[in-house]
Amino acid sequence: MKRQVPLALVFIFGIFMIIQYFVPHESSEWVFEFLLDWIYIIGIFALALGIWSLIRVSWEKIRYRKENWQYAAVTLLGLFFMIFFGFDYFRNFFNATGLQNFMFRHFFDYIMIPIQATMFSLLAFFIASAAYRAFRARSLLATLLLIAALIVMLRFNPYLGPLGDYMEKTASWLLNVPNLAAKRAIIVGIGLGIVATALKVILGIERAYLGKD
Amino acid sequence: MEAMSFGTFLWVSLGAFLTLATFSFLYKDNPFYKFAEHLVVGVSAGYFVIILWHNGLQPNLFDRLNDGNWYLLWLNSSRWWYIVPAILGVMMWTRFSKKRAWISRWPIALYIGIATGLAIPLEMKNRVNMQLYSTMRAIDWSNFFGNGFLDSMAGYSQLLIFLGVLAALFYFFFSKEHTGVFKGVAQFGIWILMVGFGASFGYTVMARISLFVQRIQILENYTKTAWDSGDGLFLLFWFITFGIFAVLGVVQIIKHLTRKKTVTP
Amino acid sequence: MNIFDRMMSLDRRWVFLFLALVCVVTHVVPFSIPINTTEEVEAVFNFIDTLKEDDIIFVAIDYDPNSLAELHPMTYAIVEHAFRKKMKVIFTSLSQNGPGMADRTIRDITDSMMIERTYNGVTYPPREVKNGIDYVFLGYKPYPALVVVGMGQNFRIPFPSDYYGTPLDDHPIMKGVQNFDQVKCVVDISGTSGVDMWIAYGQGRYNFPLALGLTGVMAADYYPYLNSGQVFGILGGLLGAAQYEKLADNPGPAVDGMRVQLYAHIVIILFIVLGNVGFLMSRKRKG
Amino acid sequence: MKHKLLIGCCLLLLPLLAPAWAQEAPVADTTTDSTAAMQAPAPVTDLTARDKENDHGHGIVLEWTPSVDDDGGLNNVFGYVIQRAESPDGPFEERGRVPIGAGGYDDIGSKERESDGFMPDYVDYYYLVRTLTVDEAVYTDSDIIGPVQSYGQWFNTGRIPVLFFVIGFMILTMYFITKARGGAKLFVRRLAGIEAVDEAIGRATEMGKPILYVLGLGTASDIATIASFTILGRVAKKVAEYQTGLIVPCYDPIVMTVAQETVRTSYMDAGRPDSYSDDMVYFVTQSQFAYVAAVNGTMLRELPATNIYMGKFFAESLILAETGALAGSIQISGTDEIAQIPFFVVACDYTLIGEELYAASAYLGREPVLLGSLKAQDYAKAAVIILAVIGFITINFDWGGFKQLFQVLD
Repeated sequence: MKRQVPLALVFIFGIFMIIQYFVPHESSEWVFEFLLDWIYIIGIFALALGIWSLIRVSWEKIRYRKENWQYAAVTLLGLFFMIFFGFDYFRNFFNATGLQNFMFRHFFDYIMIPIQATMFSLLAFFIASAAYRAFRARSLLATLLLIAALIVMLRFNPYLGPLGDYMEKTASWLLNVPNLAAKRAIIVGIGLGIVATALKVILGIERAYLGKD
Repeated sequence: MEAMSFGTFLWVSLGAFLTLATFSFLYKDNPFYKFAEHLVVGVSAGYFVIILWHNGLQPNLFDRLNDGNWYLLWLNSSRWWYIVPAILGVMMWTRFSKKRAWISRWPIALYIGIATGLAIPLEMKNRVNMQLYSTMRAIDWSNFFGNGFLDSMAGYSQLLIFLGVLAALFYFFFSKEHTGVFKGVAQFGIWILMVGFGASFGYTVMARISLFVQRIQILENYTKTAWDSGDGLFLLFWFITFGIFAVLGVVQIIKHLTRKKTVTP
Repeated sequence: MNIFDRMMSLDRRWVFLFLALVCVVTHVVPFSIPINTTEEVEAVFNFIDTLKEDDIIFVAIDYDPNSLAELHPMTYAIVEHAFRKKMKVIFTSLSQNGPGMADRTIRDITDSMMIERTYNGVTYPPREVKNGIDYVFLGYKPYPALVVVGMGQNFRIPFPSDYYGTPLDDHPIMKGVQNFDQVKCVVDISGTSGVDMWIAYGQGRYNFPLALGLTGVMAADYYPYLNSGQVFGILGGLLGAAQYEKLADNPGPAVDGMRVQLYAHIVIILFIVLGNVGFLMSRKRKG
Repeated sequence: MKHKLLIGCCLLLLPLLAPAWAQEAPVADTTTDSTAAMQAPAPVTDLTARDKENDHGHGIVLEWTPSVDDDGGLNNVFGYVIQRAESPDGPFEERGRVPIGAGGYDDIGSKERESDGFMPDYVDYYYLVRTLTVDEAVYTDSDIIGPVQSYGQWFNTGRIPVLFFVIGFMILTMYFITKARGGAKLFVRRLAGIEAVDEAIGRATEMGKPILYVLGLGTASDIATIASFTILGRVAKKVAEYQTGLIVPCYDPIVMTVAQETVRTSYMDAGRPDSYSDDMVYFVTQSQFAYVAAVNGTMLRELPATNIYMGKFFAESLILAETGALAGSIQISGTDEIAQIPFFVVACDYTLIGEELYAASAYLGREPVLLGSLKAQDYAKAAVIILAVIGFITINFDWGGFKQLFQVLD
């Protein structure tokens, strides 16, 4: 029951989905769409487990006064208020008016968006520091990496004068030729890796995800 | 631009404050960053609860069962079969109990079975079939040397792409040690990979810089709003928002300049 | 720790600080940077620059707000150039989410015509650019390919009336203007494959001079059309827009954007060079 | 020859139809002057209609030879309108328009019964194609064709190449797995990134600091994440043996659930079930950059000895890897997200490139059965290389037949 049934389920549904791909008929499509709905709905129910984990970890920080416990309270407050406003002060559970709630929208626009966009923009700095730290001519491979990156970064530099034109051409060649070849080879390899791993899962050879006992 | 109400301005100030707080992470971990980080974790988790409830469960489950009655377990609904995913979802919750946690493996097994079965033909098609198909390409022999300097449409470039793909695939062979001729080919493969990585790294820099420019623009607009309003209260809040970080920045610089030089071992 | 070791192992916060300073300064302080112009952009500029007063050009604002950042500067630069030289412009917007944005853009540009400006040594007095006399905005219709073919016959077929509902014949600008034959050139500014429609059904069938304004990512795919002469010029991405702004002596958002990009890239490259000089020198010392 | 005859017949029929047009649409030209004397164009010929193959039904394919006046003859064709009716007498409704030069149209309806565009299967339809001129009032209709019905198929012949690949790969995998089960020794070369995992765990033990394992932004339905579970299992077992700490912040609740199960099993296998706690594997949030903010904070506060990133990563890859480097951690990464590999290569100490991630899950387990699939992967790769070479040679000798074998039609 604990192990055999799940393995059988993986096998049956996996094989069904493979066959389904080759059957365009409406009935196969209907089952396909229904199953995708399953995945979606299971995922949403599982969110309760996630939220519970978040609450428990934060609460234990507060309870045992672990380091930075005050901030855990900020998390819990943020979570609670967002849910509170999203359900329109717990008045509208079953219609989406909560999404139009003033506070819900403002929390989204002025807390979530600025912080997330700023987190994203940190990439401008990290791409610079990564380049400084890692682009060293240590070995032949590192040098190739460094030179290719430098040429592409110089592609629109007007201070180079006539050399700039060559940089531009070299850069677009690097992007269209070696880069394309590298990507295509990686894609093929990944494709085979994915299919192999998925087959192992369906055949029940790889079962780390199920746990034991 | 329309004049902004003071209430909206306060919200915008909050956004600006949190933006600066997040940027302060670049200096080091600090209470402002910790505050922003923990706040956004809570708020975004709550946001997803609401979005998945209103835009996920409601249309995909509740609306489909809503012509049934709860005391009949929705079995009289016109689409009663949607009870199945609901039951599977509830089975996930057995993880709250240590003893019954194994039941949750059933929905997980279904989930993974469906996902893997879905992936096999699709990935085979998109990543193997299609790529193989486009690798078999006729080379423009009449234009082998191309026009001008490094022409990517020229025959030699197309030939290089083909050879590059093969060599890079050779590099990924697991069952053969890289020795002899094989080593040479694999070496060429890794060169192609590295040049490709370098080029795509360099190419991304522009897009990343523009992300930062957008944040500068947001702060610039915020400043403009405050200054153009001609309202003392607006300016006060603007000063507070920027002032906190400015003062702390200066303090850090002074600390840095007056620090005792210690010899690091 | 000698100087070379130090060059190699700078605290990354210096990198952050320099990059931030450079970005902020170059964004806030306007100064000019040299911009290399390329043939394909010069071709577009020269074509429009040599047209006469009252000549009509056709500008298709075929993008939606998603690719606004890259393509807006092109529209502004080209249309302002044309209006300053007292040409007339016919606009369309064949992207579903585009017309509202295009309408605002046109108003923005006509507003800026009310200010006196000097470009390339010529002072242009303020003038009022009027709907119906100096320009007409046709708007959006579905089936873009058919719309393009239809306009090749007569603008009135797909667009009996303009975006604001005025019949085309009520506009003085449209007097005697039947189709692309009366238009000096078409400039399609687009962020999608809708460009193909203009090349195949427009230029291919009616043989008008066609220029393209494309996003940076797309531009490379359309150079073959430049070689074959189907397209007489291409503006690619922010860089293309900045070149046009430079040629028109009207630095705007694209030049501003390029200034930040250029210096940010230089800062990063300098740090890479610094690290490598340190690395190579210290390796040399150690032998 | 046949075409010309047909056109000739149609032209003969034209005068008969003329009065009908006059009634239906009086030639009233108010807007334009250039089109006043527009002559009616020749109709399209050879119109055929059939069910669209390899689909779920609800689609009919129309094909025709464009009017002789399309790019030639009178040269006044503007486009074509496809019209459909449920009886040959009409009423016909417009289904779509195509520009000049087009010789076909797919009339695809919705399969949803409730939708407006619903197009039932097994219903007789009649079609005609109207040749338009720029003058709305001047056009020519083709002959009416029908009846034709749409229906769904049970096998998609366009996907046969994929079927062959999948079956071939399955056979290969099963063969090597059986061989491995039979005790055959399968050689697999060493991979630096994978060996680094073991070293990194040892280092963490020495330093007495935890290991941070990030499963990425994938869900449990991404195969990269599933491969990552196997690696996590391996890492967790070592961690349990050495009694080092383990931190696994999760982005997806199902991934969290599975990861908890995996880690718990590993601790049991290592004989230390009591050291395991559910708090090692915890959920953060389902929002990309909020998750990154939290993981960044964790890195700087817990200062893990080693960060392992395995799974699906997007723009955040570099933010994580750079922060990790700042915290002084050894970093090992692996992803199948191609756009992110360069950033990991640049910022991490070891990177598993693309398929090496999948190899790692087989390799680390060191179970011969898992290695069998790795062999299958290699042989498939060899097959791809050989096919590519044959295809490349044949196509360059102007024989495209071999290449066409691999074309997937959708």
